[in-house]
Amino acid sequence: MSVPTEHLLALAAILFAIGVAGFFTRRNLIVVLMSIELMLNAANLTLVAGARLHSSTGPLQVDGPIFVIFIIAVAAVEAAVGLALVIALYRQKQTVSLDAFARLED
Amino acid sequence: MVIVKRKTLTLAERLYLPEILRGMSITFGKMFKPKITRQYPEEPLPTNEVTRGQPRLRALVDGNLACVSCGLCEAACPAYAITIDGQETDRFIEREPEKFEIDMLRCILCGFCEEACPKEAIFMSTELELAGFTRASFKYGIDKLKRSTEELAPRMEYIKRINQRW
Amino acid sequence: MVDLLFYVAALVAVLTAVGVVLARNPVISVVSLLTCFGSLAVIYLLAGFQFLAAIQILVYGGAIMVLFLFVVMLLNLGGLSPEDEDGDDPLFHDRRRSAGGLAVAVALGSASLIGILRGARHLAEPANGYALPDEGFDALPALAEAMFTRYSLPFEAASVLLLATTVGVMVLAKRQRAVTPAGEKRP
Amino acid sequence: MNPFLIILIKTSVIYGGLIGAAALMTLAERKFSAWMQLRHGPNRVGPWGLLQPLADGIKFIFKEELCPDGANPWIFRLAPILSAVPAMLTVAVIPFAGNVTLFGVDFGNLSITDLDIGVLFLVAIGGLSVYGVILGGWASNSKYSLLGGLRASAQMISYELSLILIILCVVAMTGSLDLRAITEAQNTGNPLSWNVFSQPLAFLIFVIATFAETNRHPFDFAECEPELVAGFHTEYSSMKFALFFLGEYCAMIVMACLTATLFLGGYSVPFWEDAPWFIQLGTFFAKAGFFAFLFIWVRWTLPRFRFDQLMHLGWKVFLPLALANLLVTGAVISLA
Repeated sequence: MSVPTEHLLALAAILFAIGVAGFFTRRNLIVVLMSIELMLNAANLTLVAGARLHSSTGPLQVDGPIFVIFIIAVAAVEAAVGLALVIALYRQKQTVSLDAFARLED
Repeated sequence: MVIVKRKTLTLAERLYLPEILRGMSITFGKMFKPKITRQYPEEPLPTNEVTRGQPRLRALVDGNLACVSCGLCEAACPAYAITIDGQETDRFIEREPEKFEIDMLRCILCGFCEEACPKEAIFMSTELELAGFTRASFKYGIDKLKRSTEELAPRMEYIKRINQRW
Repeated sequence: MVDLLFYVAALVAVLTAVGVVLARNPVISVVSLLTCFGSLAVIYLLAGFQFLAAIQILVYGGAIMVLFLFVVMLLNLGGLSPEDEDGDDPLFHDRRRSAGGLAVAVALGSASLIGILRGARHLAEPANGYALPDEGFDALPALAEAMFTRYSLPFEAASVLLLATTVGVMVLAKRQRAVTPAGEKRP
Repeated sequence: MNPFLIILIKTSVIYGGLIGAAALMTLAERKFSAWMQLRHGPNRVGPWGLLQPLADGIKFIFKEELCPDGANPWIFRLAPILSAVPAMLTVAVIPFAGNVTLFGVDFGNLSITDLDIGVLFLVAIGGLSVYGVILGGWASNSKYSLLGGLRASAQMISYELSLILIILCVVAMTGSLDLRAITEAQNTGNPLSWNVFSQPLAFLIFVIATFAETNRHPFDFAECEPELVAGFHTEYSSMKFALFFLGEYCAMIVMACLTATLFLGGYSVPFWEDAPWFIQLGTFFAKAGFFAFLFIWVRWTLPRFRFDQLMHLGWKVFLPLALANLLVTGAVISLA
């Protein structure tokens, strides 16, 4: 594949922006979590683009892929904890709308 | 209150595996046993005088029906499948059916008509198959119901023997 | 030909990402995100990172998104999202906040796009056209070696994190059992 | 010969074979179940009922397609595809035989591709098949289907863990993720070098976990007829149902092939290291066929587990055992 690196980066930027938009506008907790996953994936794509650029001029740079693997592990952790929280919150209010959890007192 | 004492399982039974293998050896052995399914259309079902098939009318040796159109079977029929129109005749029995019709789609093959008949004129034959293309074709008239005495003889004997018990 | 595949995958990724944000039904969101991750895996594959592509599908497709789907179904959110119960548009229900969020997203996206395109002048295309070194296509041994030598500490830290998460999630998601005064669990 | 053409021929032959085998397996399921119950099984269509799958297929095509009220039509249509496609994709990395030369043309190794990360590909794509079941269950807008889908997802994820850990043991033994390399490592002419003898516990767990992974008896909670009236595909009819069916049988065949490859040395012929390819292929079919038969055999022997028993078995028995097995394997390899 001879796609220039900036196209990969641009795709990552667009995906990240979409993730940000979803994070700020949606009120469904699960969709908000999915937006976070989307942002993490955009970061992964950036790392892959960088690893490809640097590896193609010299020996293989494994730092990028290894960071991607760690990010995927952390994303799995984040999703698991986030969804467990969603379930716990749902038990309290029977809803997953963020508006229902906007107040601290109850 | 029923107290069910559960059998304490041995270690081998709790491991499942030996028992599973035992079960599987049984099913594997069954694969090679002779099959007990009957291949129906090629291999018809065995029938004998006890077989309660479809109701049929008995014809005497001279070809006339034994039926005197008394209407007892019509009255006994729980499914209202039998319709009889009687007429007078010059024969000794003086009455015979002009029309004797059994709607085989209504008939439930219960055999009450056979029990009700005082003249040994209607019997359950050994015929089991019933198929047709139109509803009308299942209204059996005399022409379709008539059977010779020889054909129904085993059933007649059987019914007589049964009736002698009480 | 291969490049074209990248652009198709990129288009699918962007469209499905938009679908994640815009879908009213969380299940549609999950399916869109799954497709998005699938096309990202295709991009990783095209870039020469087979292992990452497999991991992407294995972890995201096989585990994380199933978890999302599972929770959506468990909480029976299959119908409309909670914000749609009053029949409003999911994006523009609270106009001020939505406008703010969109503005942040657009600003962030356009800023990074401008930065990337301006910086692209400095990224000269390598002479071999981004071909990875020979071991790149089969990067597994190199990856494994780095993972278990140079990055062994983060690796172990990640395993501890996963363990802690497992315990934490169990505690969080476990239903509180009602306890009778005698301290016995209710049947 | 054009390499592209060779790949095309190999792909079409292997996929044709897979679909044919899946069709044959539906017949075998009915035949063997009949024999185990002292019946004859289908014997009307063609000699010994061999054309029964064809008749079934024609029937499926002419049935009416139904979509329940209130169901999400797109996901309802997507689910059968998501169920069948991953199951059929996974066969791409299975090595069926060594180098094939036919009519003087060298076709290369008999597999669609020998991927370096074949095992990973298989596990990753195989993990996607759970979506068909869950989405199908959800999209049907029926509580039984939803319950079936939920159960299936919990079950498949639980057992996938043990399955992957066991595969890791075998991978560690060989030092490669390539299924052909795993086969070649066992192809020494001596059957004792097959992994089943060095990893008996792993073999046992793997075989049982494949049953859970493909939602087969005694773990078929996804379609549990008595409680869930067929579970996730209750509402499906016509070719959509046929696709679910095809997916299930393809998954079974792939799992049988995988078990044969990982533990019984794939196409390696006992005491004949470099056998010609057709003998290797025959050996492979014999081994995979046995495991395919095992799926049917167990189904018509054992009653269904209870769902809590299934989860108990998966998390409290198989997972620790698989972990311990991996630990011991790693220790032995590093010490040896």
